[in-house]
Amino acid sequence: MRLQWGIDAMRIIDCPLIGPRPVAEFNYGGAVGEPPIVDPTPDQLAAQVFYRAGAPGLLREWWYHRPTGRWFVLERDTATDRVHRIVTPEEVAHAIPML
Amino acid sequence: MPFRCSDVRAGEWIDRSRTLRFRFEGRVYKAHPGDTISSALLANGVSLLGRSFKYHRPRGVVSMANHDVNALFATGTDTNIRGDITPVEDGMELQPVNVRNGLEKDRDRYLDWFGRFMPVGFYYKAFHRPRFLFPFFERLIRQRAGLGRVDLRWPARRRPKRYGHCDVLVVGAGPAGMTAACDAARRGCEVILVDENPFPGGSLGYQWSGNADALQWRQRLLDELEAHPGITVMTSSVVLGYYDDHWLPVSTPDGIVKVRARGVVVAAGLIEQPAVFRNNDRPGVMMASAAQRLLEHFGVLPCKAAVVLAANPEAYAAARQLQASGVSIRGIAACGESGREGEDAAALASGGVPIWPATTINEVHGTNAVTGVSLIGTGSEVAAQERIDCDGIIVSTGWAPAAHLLYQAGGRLRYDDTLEMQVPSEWPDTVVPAGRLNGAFTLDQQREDALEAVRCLIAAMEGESEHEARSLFRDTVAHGAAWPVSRHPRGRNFVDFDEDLQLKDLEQAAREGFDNVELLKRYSTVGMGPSQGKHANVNAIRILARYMGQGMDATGTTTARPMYHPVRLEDLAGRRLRPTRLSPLHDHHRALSAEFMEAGEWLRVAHYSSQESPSAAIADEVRAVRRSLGLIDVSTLGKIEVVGPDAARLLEGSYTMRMGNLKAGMTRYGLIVDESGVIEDDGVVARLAEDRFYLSATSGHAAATYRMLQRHVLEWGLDVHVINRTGQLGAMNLAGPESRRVLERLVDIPLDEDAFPNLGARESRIDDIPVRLLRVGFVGELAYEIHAPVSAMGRIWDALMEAGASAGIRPFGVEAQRILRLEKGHIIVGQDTDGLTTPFNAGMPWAVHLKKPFFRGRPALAHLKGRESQKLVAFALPPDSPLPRECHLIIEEGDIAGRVTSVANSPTLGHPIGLAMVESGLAKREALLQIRIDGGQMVSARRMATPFYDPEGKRQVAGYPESREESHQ
Amino acid sequence: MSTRITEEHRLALHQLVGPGAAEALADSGLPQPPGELEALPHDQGFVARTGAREYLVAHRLGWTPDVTMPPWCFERCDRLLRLQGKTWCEVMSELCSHDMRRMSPGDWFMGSVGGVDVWLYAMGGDGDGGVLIGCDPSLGDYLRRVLDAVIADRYQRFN
Amino acid sequence: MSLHLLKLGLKGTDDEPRFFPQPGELKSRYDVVIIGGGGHGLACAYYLARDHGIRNVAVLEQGYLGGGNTGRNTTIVRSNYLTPEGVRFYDASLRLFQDLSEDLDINLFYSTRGHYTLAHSDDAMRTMRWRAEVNRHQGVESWMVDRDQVAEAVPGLDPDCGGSRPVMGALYHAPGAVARHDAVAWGYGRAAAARGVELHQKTRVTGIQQYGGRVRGVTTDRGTIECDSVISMVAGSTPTITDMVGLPTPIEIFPLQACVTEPVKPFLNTIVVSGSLHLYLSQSSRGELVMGSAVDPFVLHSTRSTFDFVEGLADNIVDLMPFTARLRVVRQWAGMSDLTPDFAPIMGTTPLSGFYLDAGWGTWGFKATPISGKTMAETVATGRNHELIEPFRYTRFRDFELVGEKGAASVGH
Repeated sequence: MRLQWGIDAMRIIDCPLIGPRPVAEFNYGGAVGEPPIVDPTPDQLAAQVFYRAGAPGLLREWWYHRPTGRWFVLERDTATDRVHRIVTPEEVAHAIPML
Repeated sequence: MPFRCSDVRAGEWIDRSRTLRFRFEGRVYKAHPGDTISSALLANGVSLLGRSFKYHRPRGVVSMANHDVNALFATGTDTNIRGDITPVEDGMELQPVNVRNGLEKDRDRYLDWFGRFMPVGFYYKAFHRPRFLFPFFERLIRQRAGLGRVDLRWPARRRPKRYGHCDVLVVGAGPAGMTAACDAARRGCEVILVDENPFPGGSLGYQWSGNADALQWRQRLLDELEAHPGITVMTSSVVLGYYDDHWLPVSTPDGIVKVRARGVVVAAGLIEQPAVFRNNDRPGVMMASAAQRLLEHFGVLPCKAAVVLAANPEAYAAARQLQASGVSIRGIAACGESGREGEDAAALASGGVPIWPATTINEVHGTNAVTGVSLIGTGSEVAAQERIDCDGIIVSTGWAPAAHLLYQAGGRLRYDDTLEMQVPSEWPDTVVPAGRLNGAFTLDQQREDALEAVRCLIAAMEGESEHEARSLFRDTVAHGAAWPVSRHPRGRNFVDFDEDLQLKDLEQAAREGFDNVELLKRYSTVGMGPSQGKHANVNAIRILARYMGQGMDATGTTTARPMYHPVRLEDLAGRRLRPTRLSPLHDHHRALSAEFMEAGEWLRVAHYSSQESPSAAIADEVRAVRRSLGLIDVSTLGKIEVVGPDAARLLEGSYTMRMGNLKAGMTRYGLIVDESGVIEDDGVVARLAEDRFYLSATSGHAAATYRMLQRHVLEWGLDVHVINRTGQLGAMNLAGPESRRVLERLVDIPLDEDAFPNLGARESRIDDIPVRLLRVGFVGELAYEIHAPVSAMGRIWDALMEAGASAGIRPFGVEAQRILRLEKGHIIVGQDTDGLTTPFNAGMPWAVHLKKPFFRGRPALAHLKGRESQKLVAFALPPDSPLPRECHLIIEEGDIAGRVTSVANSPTLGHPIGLAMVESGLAKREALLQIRIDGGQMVSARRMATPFYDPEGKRQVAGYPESREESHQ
Repeated sequence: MSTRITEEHRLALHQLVGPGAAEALADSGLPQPPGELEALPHDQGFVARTGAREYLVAHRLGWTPDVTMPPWCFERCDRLLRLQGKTWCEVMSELCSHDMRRMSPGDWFMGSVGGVDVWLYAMGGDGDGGVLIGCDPSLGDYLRRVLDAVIADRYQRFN
Repeated sequence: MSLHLLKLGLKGTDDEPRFFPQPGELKSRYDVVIIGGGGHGLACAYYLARDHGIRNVAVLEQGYLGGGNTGRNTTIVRSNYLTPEGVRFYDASLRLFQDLSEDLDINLFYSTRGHYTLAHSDDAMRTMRWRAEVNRHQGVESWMVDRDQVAEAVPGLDPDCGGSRPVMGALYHAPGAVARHDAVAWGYGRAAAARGVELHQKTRVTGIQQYGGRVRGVTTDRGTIECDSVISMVAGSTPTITDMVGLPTPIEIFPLQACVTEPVKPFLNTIVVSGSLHLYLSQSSRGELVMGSAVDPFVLHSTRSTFDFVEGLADNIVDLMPFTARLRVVRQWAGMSDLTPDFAPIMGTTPLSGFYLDAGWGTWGFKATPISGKTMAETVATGRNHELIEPFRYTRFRDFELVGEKGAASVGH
């Protein structure tokens, strides 16, 4: 069970428009996945749904800033906890097939 | 007070004009305001202040700076009180800790004689065989464990915390810290200066007492601190630790201040290190800085006659200082050369004080107090002949930097062979060392080092990357002994006073294979006591380094973890903040004497109490809804607007069923699953227009669903706006056969079946209030859900209650709703489903439209369809059957075959009904379900189809259903 | 004047979302803040730009946006609390990690106070400055109780 | 006073044997290489040697023995899990723990205290009852207790919890215990070394060699080793090792923090855990209150501490046990939890023959130390997953046959 923050934590995340904010104002959205394969094989499905790039390194992640209700995509080094780059949503957007 | 010297000291902390009275072990003593417990007792000649944790040896003041826990006390309302630093108060009732029958006659004092039977790690090697005896030994050891005693009746006194902000936080208000603070302020920075002592000044206040320049400089700094508006001084305050991004919580007398700084100057000074010799823990043996603090801060003489163990210039300065105050210096054993040729040494020698080169202490005599000492050549094994009588041993053989914060900020230390002390070797450019902990010892060195620290810090803070590199002002003489340890065949030469660890214990631990610094610490527990190794870690590393024949740096250091000093849980907790969300109808419910229950952050009505028992009240509420009319507040539901051209596309991708073909003015049940196909949330989707939808979600998952929808907008590049109106709108559900008759009179649109069919959605008005009406209900009766701005909910509730009075309208709560929905076989996400339940497990294949090319979780559901290992089934029990509870197990041939997820006595049907998640095999065989209830008794339940009540759902669409119809048995 | 909390009832709030929102404001003679998370005063209320095409409009009673769809306009019932007085920064320093001393009149800030997501609008004018706090209506009673408790404790501690 | 101490006292400690022999050079070949010198790694080495006679084994530890999560957890041993396979596995571990002090001839201070998991909501009460029923079905002593029984068993506890999230009841688990975590690693290490296993500290694995579809050896910062079998038992460092063999896993690493107070006279004789307050609580044999919580909310490969962890924990414990408010926190630290999607470990064989996995231990690794060692040893010796760990096989994610432990987690709070 993952802990939700106390009222404030120390780590600062600096995002466009909202500026530097304590990490406690954010919800962690997890790693940005590859665009889902519509009809995957069992291995592709397991990779898509379960497998993660677990090793330390640069990870592209979703972060949600609650007070302003905005999602950000950050590239963060999961060993040093430093944010290297703000990724624009367009870079992660992928079209979805519609009926 | 025999040990209080009469002449007033320059920077004294005590107020001699007033006298306090306090009691220690029942005896009354006098003291002055500003005295700490230790200084007051020593002033009265009481030097035995505590007993050690393991051997119960007599202990007194050794650091006078909270770097050890020899002097621990308890009062009626507190324990583990640190005597060195806690002010004594008038009328205080003090007792020692961890002793039985008083300090003098402690019944456990004999443990010291059995020391030889308790070598390092002894408790790993004993008491576990034979096994049946271990509980006896464990109780014996546990009784001895711990220091102070807690009182279960103590109330919690939470102290509010607050946030602080500054450009530069300076840790330590000694000469370097004060200089840094003033310089940073002069350069326009907002500065916070923190010091753990009640007054700023640091070593300037007790080490340079004979030096006129020092005292003058101190006064100038104090005046500038006072005058400069940009400097906030926090005294009696401790920086608990350095946390990511310059976050420094400071424990102050008025609660914790969490400071965000742009830059930090760590000028926390030094921790004096004890020397290791036989009986070095006797009351009366103390470090030179402790004697100087007693003298200059409290006007207390540490002893009458002292022998000094010296390995640095500070030793000789301290000796002169004590001599000038009337302490007779019987001699100085110079176990290190540094300072022996200095000016102080020369003055002492000319004054007749013998200085013995290459000499150290072999043994201290006396038990509850020092009576004498015998010396030994540092090289030779032969003890010096005569014993020198004295009542005090003053030790000045070395220092350790208080660089914990620097280490936590990523800085590192290395051993400096010149200074014989660890100094910072690297540090982040915005967390910089200054002063003695950076090796700057003379006053000039400390001033220059502080100014350099601020120059480089501010350059880094302003982002000037290539500023001139920092120059250092480290001293060029040794300030400690390389090996301040002297062996003795009969041991009792302590390295860690908290944990009662002798030299032989550490060498024995290394010999048994625990020969790296982390294993040595964990096996011997050196540095794991309440003072966290402040007086023990450096000597422990020296002993391990020598045993392993390697250098200090090669041996490494243990990690310096927060907290620098212990901090109370009630200070960490701070003000109690429990955000609680209230429905707009909260006061209405209170007026109806509702029983509330917590649902996440919300308070919801469980049921409205009446004369009978809760279960009877709930049953009445159920019957009212079935027979006439009920009204429930559902304002905690998630309420989300989805507007824009791609609105349908967003919902098509987010829900498992088709949403694009939903006609405007209609609603549809919506199910959301996660990527692995597990049910996450459900609710109602209403289409108000081609490009406008209005969704409801369960109160527990609404925020997560809202975030998910927003994320999909970005992920799929859609042109749509998603607005969370959960708290902005209230909602209530009018359910029961009379609902249409009553609502008709209040709204301005026709409610007949054609104009407003079941599952329809309309925008209308009640009085002048804009409302949305949805023909949906969880409870399976003719029902209308009314959504309106929270400001108007009270008026709508009153209007409905009034209009429905004649129809027997009755408010109902969550408990009744749970029974009503169960009678219709509707699931509750999170109760009938768990972390692995897919729509197929929950018996809802109809909700999964795999024909859709894409929706969240589709690939997983396509893979899982038809392969579910568990299924949700419905069951009923005869009216007289004992009622199972939720999560009682279904047993099949002795194995677990499922569990009851929902069960209740149905007032409508007159017998228990329920849902159960069972193995698919059992689900297929329409066999009886064997449920194991409390006490292991088995009951058999017969399988049923759902809904249990009104299977064809006639009542939900009946224009004016017969309201008086008796519920069928 | 001592630090105090007053309930603000004279302002009605509307949320304007979607394409043409800026034009709709202009048509109604309301200011349009140039940047996101900025606000402009408007007859004792304000117009705050909370998103690329999203505005929160606070104005005296009586303004109903004459807008055809889109942009979309939603009524807001935020609980509005005015925190004013000499020590309002110190009161907020117990509940919010943002350095309130950097709030100058007209500033707009969205953050967390006492564990609750709020928006703050720095009021200028009348002497002891202070800030208008807006939060979700369901959390209004909680936030009011917390602010009252902090003010009462501080009064007791420092007077 | 035990006989052994009498001997030590009279004869002195000079010829006390070393726990771990002096580390020699790395041999060029071992039958089995165990990566990770924590409790699991050392236990596996011990059982390989004792039960299967496989002694040509090297345990490679990048830091010091027991320095990872083994030395950082809150030392709780319990088997009150939700799924039958979880209960069987942890109960077998608990039974091994009960005899371990004798088996390894080291006092682990294994102390059976009883374990209360508090429920603060109807949902939580349901989950506790579910666990109690499944436990008792497997012969494990767990049952529901009501609010007053909790207040009576835990002196000083405030069932009203300061006015919100009151305690409604609890799952009582009689065999719940605590043990000295370091001693478990040292005991296993000594017993393994005594049977010929080599323990190499300060030895970091930098690569795993494979060709022909099987493991051939490992490269380290002290040289290369040839071997037939490699077992990865490195918890928080698992992804770094599985990346070396290109084995995808669902593991993500989250910091798990803990803290300890100054030692006081014993007042808490049971273990208290609360899901919704994220609080794990017991009093060590030294008198310190050892407190832990749930994992941090975002992925991070670090054992850094945060202040808001200790603030949140203090805020909750001061509500639950008001009198502890006066106690002072002395130290806080963190381990690195390797979490899986179904809160159950990943054990046994992998698609790469010769490469075995013992990972996914999240916040429940210490209590599994003995049984994980035993079952992994048998798995390596036989090449087939031991039946107790089959439900935790690597391939379960591809087959969508997740373990049901997650059922409790998402429902329980």
